[in-house]
Amino acid sequence: MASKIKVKVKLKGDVAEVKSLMLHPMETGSRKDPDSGATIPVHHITELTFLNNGETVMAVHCSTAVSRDPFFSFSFTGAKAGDTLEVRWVDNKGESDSVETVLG
Amino acid sequence: MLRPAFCRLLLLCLAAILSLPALAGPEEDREAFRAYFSQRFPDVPLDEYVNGIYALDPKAREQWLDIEQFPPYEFAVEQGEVLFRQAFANGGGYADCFDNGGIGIRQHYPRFDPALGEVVTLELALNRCRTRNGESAYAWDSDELVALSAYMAWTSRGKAIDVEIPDDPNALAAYEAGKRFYYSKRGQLNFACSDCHVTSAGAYVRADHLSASLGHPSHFPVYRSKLGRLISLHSRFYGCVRDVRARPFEEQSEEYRNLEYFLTYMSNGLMVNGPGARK
Amino acid sequence: MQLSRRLFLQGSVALAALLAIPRALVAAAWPEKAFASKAASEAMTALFGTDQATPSSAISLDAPEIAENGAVVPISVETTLENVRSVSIVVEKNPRPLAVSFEIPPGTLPDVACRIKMGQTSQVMAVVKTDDGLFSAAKEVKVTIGGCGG
Amino acid sequence: MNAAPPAESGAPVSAETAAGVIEQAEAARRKAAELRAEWLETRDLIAQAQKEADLGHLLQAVELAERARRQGELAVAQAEREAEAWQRRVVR
Repeated sequence: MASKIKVKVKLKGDVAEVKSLMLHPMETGSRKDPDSGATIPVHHITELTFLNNGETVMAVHCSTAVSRDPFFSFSFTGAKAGDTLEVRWVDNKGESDSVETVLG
Repeated sequence: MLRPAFCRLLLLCLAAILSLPALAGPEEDREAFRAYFSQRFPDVPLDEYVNGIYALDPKAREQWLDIEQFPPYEFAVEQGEVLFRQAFANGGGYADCFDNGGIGIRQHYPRFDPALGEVVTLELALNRCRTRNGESAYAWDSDELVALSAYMAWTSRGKAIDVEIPDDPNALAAYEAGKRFYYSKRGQLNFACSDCHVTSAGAYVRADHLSASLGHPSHFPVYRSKLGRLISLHSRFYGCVRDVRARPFEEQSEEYRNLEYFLTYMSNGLMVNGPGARK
Repeated sequence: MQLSRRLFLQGSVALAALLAIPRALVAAAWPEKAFASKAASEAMTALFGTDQATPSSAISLDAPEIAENGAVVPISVETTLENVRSVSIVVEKNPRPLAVSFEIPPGTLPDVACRIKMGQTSQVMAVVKTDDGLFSAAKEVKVTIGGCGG
Repeated sequence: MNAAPPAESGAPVSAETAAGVIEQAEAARRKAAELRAEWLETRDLIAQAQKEADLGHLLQAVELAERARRQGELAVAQAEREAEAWQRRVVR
């Protein structure tokens, strides 16, 4: 698997409806491993950013209360076909992922 | 005057009694199964049963539809496609092991294999394809096997489930064994599958809303939000048997394969819509 | 070992921060204190400087009455309020009430959705920050414990 | 079933008695398993009983093994009943 982020964008005039889903365990730090009984350390996306042609159109700050394999949707204006939308996140361990998609 | 009429009636009754066991073949079972749910839930179209509890519970359905607008199983379908296309070390591939190159064929599984005299599920066929080609078999609950199954279901979406019971006494015996399993009470809680998913379909077990068995196998494998991953139909069987406090059978055991055979036959004519998303 | 690891982490975080700085807007840093708060009012104060938000019918908060699964509760917030800066979701009874916060730059519509975890039945509040102040809408979401499916 | 007697209360249970009850429990469990009708925790109860017996906690061992034996017997009875009873549930 390349990126673990998926994005779907619907253009309606100059409004882009963005839906994004990403694979991430979003561990709360209070869950125990069912086999070993050991506490699973906290591991969650902290910041998620959507940039259209390099400009931030959405920044999301997340706690561990965001569900596993997070989903977000929002809309922004001023979009047009051919724009490049980038999604990227960083988590509390400093890991990151990103993906780019061209609006069409 | 009365006498011949009475005799005729008696004969008719006798004929009816004698023909009853003969009548209850798989096709009659299936029709009765569909008719039962049609009567229980007259407002639910038969096609809707492939959506499980969401066919019966409008509030849960809304939340499910929200997840379905961007379902987490899409990653597994993608992974499954990549795995499906990867050639084995010997140059062979999954496509060589299935009809139509493995695309759009989910609806024919499980199949009865007359040569082997047993029910072959899609997962079993996938693993046998691997071992025949010199690859090691995947664990039944491995992400890889479930992803392959998810991809193959995905390519079969919208096809009508079409499980066959060939003219072979062993095939009928496998079907009957699955049927018997389905209707037998087991475990410390003394429940049969049918107690929850026929008799009590639509009712609550604590906070869980019970789904109808019609359509049950259509949407597997299923992404469980609770687990954050996809599970196979047999893993669900395992969970149900454990939940009635019986010692569960292993995935792909003869018991579960026969159960899948019966259960899927009951859903013949409904659409494949796997993979699915459940809580 | 410990020290060098920490230095490395600091370095990588700084680098990530540098790379992540958007051109049009310097997004607020991850509000650690607000996320660590154990009470809703504390989290609000940490995030906004006040825990007072005016209830507003211009905010529509969509959440299920009964969550099918407390681990995946779909929430969406939309508002006709103008000049919205952020939309935050606060779950009163969660151990850490502040769940998520959306920073809304000019040009982005105040219409967001996500899925969150809830430990128990609770009021869920959407807090909308605009140039004119703080506004809110709330709804109770029931969380039940399942038998076999849950 | 009555509450378990306190462990090591000094009641006269011999190691042989405990071993015998565990054996009976295991036989009942095996019979249920052959009928494909074993209950979820029967074998855990037997394992626990064995563990207690090994520690010399014979009363506890007997109590656990009795529960396991009862489960095994009930599972067998269930399977025998279901040999016919399942047909009454078939949707017709």
